[in-house]
Amino acid sequence: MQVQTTLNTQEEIETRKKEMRIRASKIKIRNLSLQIIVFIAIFGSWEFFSDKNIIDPFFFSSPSSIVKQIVEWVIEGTSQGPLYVHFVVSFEETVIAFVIGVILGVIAGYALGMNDLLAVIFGPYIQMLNALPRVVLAPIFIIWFGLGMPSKVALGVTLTFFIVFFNAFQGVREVDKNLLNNARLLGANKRQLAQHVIIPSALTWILSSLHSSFGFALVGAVVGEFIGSTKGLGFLIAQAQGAFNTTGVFAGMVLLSVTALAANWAVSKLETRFIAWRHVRQ
Amino acid sequence: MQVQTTLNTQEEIETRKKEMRIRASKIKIRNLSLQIIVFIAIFGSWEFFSDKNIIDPFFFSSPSSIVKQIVEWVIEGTSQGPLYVHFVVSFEETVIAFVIGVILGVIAGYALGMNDLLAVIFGPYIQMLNALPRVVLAPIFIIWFGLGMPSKVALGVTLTFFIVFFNAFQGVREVDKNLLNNARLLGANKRQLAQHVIIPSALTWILSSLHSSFGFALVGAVVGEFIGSTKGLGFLIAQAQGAFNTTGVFAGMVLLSVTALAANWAVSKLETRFIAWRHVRQ
Amino acid sequence: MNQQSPRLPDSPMIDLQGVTKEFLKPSGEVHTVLRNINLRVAKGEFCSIVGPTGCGKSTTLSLIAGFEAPSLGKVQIKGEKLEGINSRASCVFQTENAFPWKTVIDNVSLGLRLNGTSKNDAFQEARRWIEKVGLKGFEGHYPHQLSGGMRKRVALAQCLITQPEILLMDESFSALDVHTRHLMENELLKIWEETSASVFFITHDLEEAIALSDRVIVLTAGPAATIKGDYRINLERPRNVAEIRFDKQFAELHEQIWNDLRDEVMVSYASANNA
Amino acid sequence: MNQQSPRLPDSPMIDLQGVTKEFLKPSGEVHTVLRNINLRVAKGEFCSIVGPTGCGKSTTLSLIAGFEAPSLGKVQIKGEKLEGINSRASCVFQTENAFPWKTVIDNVSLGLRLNGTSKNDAFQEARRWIEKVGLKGFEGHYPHQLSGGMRKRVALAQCLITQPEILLMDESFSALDVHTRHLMENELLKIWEETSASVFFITHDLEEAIALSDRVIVLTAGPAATIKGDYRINLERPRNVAEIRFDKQFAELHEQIWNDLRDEVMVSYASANNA
Amino acid sequence: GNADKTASQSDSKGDDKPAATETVKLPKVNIMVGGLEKIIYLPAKLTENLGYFKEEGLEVELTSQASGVNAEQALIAGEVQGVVGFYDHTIDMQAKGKELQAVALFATNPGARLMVTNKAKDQFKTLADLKGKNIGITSPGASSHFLVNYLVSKGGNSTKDYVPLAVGAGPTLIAAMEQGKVDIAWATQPTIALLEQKGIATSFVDLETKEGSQQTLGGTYAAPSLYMNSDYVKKNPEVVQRLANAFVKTLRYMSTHKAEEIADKLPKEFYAGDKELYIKSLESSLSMFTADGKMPDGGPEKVLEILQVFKPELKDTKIDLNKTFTNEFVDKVKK
Ligand SMILES: Nc1ncnc2c1ncn2[C@@H]1O[C@H](COP(=O)(O)OP(=O)(O)OP(=O)(O)O)[C@@H](O)[C@H]1O
Ligand SMILES: Nc1ncnc2c1ncn2[C@@H]1O[C@H](COP(=O)(O)OP(=O)(O)OP(=O)(O)O)[C@@H](O)[C@H]1O
Ligand SMILES: O=C([O-])O
Ligand SMILES: [Mg+2]
Ligand SMILES: [Mg+2]
Repeated sequence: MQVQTTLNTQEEIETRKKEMRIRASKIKIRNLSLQIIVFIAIFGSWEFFSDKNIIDPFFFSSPSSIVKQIVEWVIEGTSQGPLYVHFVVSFEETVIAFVIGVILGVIAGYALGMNDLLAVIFGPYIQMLNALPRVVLAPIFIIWFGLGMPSKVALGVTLTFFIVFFNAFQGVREVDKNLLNNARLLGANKRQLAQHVIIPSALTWILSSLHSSFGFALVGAVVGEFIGSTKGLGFLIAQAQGAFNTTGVFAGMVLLSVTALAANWAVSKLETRFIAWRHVRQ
Repeated sequence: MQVQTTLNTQEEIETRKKEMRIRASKIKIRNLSLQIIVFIAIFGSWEFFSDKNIIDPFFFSSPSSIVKQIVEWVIEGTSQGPLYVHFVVSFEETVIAFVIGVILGVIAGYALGMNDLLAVIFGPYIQMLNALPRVVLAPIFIIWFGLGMPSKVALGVTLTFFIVFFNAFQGVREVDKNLLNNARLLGANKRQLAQHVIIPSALTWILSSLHSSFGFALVGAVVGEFIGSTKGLGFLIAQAQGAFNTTGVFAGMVLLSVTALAANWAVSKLETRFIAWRHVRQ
Repeated sequence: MNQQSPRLPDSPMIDLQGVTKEFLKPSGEVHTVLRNINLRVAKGEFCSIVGPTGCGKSTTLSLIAGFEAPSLGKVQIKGEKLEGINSRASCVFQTENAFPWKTVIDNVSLGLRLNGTSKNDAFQEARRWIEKVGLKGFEGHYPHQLSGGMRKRVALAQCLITQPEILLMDESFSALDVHTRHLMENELLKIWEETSASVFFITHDLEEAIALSDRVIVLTAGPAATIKGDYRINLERPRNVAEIRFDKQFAELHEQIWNDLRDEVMVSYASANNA
Repeated sequence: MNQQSPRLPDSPMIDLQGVTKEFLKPSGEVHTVLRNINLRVAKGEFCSIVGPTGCGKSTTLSLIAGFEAPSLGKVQIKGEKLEGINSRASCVFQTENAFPWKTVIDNVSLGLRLNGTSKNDAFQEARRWIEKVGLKGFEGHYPHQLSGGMRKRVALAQCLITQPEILLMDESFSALDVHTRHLMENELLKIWEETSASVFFITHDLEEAIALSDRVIVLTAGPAATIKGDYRINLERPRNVAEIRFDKQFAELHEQIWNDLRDEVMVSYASANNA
Repeated sequence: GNADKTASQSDSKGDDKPAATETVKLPKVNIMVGGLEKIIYLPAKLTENLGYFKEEGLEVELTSQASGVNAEQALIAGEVQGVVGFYDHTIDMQAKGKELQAVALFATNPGARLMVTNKAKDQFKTLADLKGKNIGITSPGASSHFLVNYLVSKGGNSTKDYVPLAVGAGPTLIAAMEQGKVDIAWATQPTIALLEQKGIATSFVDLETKEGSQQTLGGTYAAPSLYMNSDYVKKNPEVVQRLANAFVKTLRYMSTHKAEEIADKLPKEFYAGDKELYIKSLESSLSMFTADGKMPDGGPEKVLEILQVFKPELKDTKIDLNKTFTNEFVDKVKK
């Protein structure tokens, strides 16, 4: 006989579900309206101050002209081809940098987190490398990786890697000793231990680092484009900055921000999927 | 009657302690010698390849000339005054940026971690800001904060803040619900809850973020010096880079790395102090 | 057999009115844990609750503590509707409730420190309690340096030191050996008599429930558990928990309640039996 | 009274030789938990260990499991010195051992999956075990959606499904109500008889120890606990744990061992008594 | 040089006293330099090291700024009072509604060459051969970009007919050429000297020497200069005059001294460990510097013409070139 875990009729379940849905949508509406209010407050006052010349539009542009600039880019394209090309280039660089940085960061974090000896020997070098200004390294990357995509990717990787590394490292260290022991007793080899215990347990740490590291991958790609390129959002921004076109600079930044938001949304989805067991709790 | 928790004689305790000390020092010696070997392997092969012109010293310099450069700076000073002045300037900017970034990051992480509404409303803005390339923002910082120290500090803060924020946010979210409930029942108000439960529990997260964020604060200060300065390690590096003096660039980087290592050592001390309860376990 | 407890004076300390508690199952279905629970605990009453594992005892406790809100019905404390955390209660959790980053003495003194007691006074009082629960000499240890039973005793001291109006205890003694358990039980009764707190005591040990309580509540097997029986225990006080088990009246009560309980346990494990 | 157990055949399954275990106290002093423990458990033997809370039972278990190394002496498994994790053992921990990120069925089937069993087979076998421990219908739940007792049963199934040569159990049944406990105990005995595993069973319930075991070991009160008594339980098998308690021989053994144990518990709580 | 130095010092003592009595203390002047160590901007540091600012009773702080385009923002924001950078920015900014004014011109050409790798040398005979090539520039929007555009269009092609590749300057450029990523690129000193020394590339278009740029551009290209906010110039003629005095003195010094002597006055960091190479590059650059700091006739027009190739929007805006520079101060410098 199966234990019946619910005694509710179908009808009751439906009513209850409906109630829950209504409550959830009420919260959504409240949040959305607050978000809109804050949005209007921020961008409205920006527009207002800029319009009244209280802040110098030369430095700060204004939301309306930024929108106009973006629309123009979208419709007429930029001097170096249509907007989407720049977007695709930057996005591609960012995603590749992000993926490589995350993979390397997780692997290094895992290795050093699990092995004290490795941590003692290589930890200091990672610390040292993390303190190097990437902008200064950019020329070196260009020397090593050439002018194309690889140098931008390398720059993105150097920013992403460290953030992921430090979190993965700590995440691995934080794994419950009891659970590790239990898995070992149950016969887990090293790979299985990683797969079943360490990675799932460190996942909160790793996923948390993804929130900031995607932004940094984007920064890396853009800074790389800044220093040498013919395409990409960084190129657009650099060109606008070179021409003292603040509006263009901000328009580029807005495109970057939107990309970051989209990526963050994706990371959140990942989170809900991979650490479902945490979310059920609430 | 007090429960006697040890039945060992003083002598036995001493022997045992001595044994433990010997074991500990053996491990230390092993680690140190491995560290030295790896160090020699890395820098020795660099020197060797550079010496034999297998890698172009124009691009890659060599450890010996870097050391020479540093020694020269130390003994003769730089054209803009003695080396320690540059060091002090950069270090000061970094530390101030770090402290401000950490404080703001922890406060924002705490606030948004505790309050879903705040997280929903302001989370996206933080994500967006994190994706902006700081190098591009530099002119705005100069407008807001001037050419002096504040603009470098601001740049450092914008890098530090995000890393600390995301970790503090997640750390706060990860606090054991049971412990929170227990403290509430025991009569903790909001401040006490933070002090006794949330901060101690999130401390592993926050401290972990400090490892990478100090490096980023240093990067921020140096990039700020790049954008306009008369002193600091960033100035030295920029000058060397402008003069195509690779050795000078590397020498500046070495000084940065050493600073980062020292800071990391300090963070580790903090860790041992503040999360002593974890270390006892091992 | 339902033995209705006599109507209590107005505004009982704890009052559950038509409480139902549901959880969303992973599959999306609604899982009803408690259904239509009506329960009043008077001021100063010692009330135990027994029932098969997983029937909903801890869930009931979390409703009274205010950790969760009922899906239907309401929880009143001293006549007021409970919103959020129940500030009159203290709780010994079924799982750990010592703060891992605090030493034993910091853990035990926490309640007093939070109420503004000076560190000196709080520590002095805490030392008294640490001694009471038999942990003298372990003041400076962190929880993970203690054995399971010792941690439970820390939790007890931490909870009792604040002398709350409502004491919630979830299997507080099940990790202890018989002797320590009897010591602790007697200690608990002494404290309870001194402070006249209302105690809501969860246990899976019926003997313990009878030995300690004024009332024993039996829950039906889950899902959708409800109150099956409500027994008044009129054994004389003060009691010695080690000896009272040999009392004749005790044996009668035990048999009576056990009949009730056994049926539920049986229902609950029909599947395990069949396997 | 020390009743020496007869010499066991060569290479016992578990062999502790002059084992001492120390921890560094926060104050820097050395805290001796176990001192000079000599203990052999034969293949297929069911050995229980009892003693006052905090005396060092769980510590002994972690030495056998290989989680920690002894400070002095050595641990041999099947005649080989144990280094690192004991690959022949499975363990039900005193604290939780279910993986919070795995559902009940994933948790239970883990041991088989790790040994390379196909998902289908592992799940089928896991379902059998889930039913055995009375959790049918909860396959898709995560541990935090279960009650304390239910989690314990997941741990049991997770551990037993691998049919280990050595079974380590730390207060595995103390969170369960009497009835469920008896069901589980009988189940355990059945499995044990089928597989002839060596069982090292920690409990604070002397009755349970006697009802289940071939041998009961009594530890002295800590610190520096050592073996005080080693009793052979020659009750007939197969046993029914619920009924055996009424056996005359059982009562005698109980009294005999209890005399030993009580003294230790008394020593351990001298301070609590005095308070 | 030694005698000269003492002479000018005694000179300054005479000058200083009346200045101190005439005006109350002069405000401090912050000048941002787009790379103190760059040869084209070397008059800035040289003036400081020669002590000419002090002689004029000025307190000047030189801020170095490596990443190119931020100097104007700092100037407009009032964080600095002057910028040592390319003159063309003043025209650009006027189109943006900000009035900047060059008060002293350091050189009449950009001090750069289009370098071609020895391997690809044969492909480049005339400017028309730039069609369809990847051409290295320092960064998009930089002066190198304008000028390459101009050169391409001068060769009869449109600016869309080539691919500008931002390769920076110095090591990155050298590596890019060495690795064959780019065959032809814009270079300044000492990169030019390095490329030649390493045998990687040779000069294709010379915009470094007076003759070379005259030939290629058909005129001068007013480039490195000191420019300031027009407002500031109006309000602080005294300060600007003294700055002009100091810089013109330096330019005169440069026209009358050998490269080695000039190098000796510069911080050792500038030579990057190879003083000989530095002196060599300096020698080849010296001819581009003016001796009087004056904007030559037709200079601004030429710059505007070149800018318009790259920025068609400048054709639509009316630019008043006379507001973008002034010779008023350099004219007043005592002989
Ligand atoms: N968050 C949750 N989501 C879904 N179901 C839950 C959740 N929490 C508890 N349950 C279910 O509620 C039921 C009752 O749990 P509860 O912990 O109250 O039992 P209990 O009576 O305390 O049992 P025990 O004696 O084993 O501690 C269980 O069937 C459990 O699966
Ligand atoms: N990491 C540690 N550091 C210091 N002391 C420890 C540590 N772990 C355990 N101890 C001490 O060892 C002693 C024995 O602990 P153990 O957990 O073995 O007891 P136990 O017999 O299992 O008790 P219980 O019945 O309560 O579970 C305790 O006094 C405890 O304080
Ligand atoms: O390192 C950055 O320039 O962001
Ligand atoms: Mg429970
Ligand atoms: Mg234990």
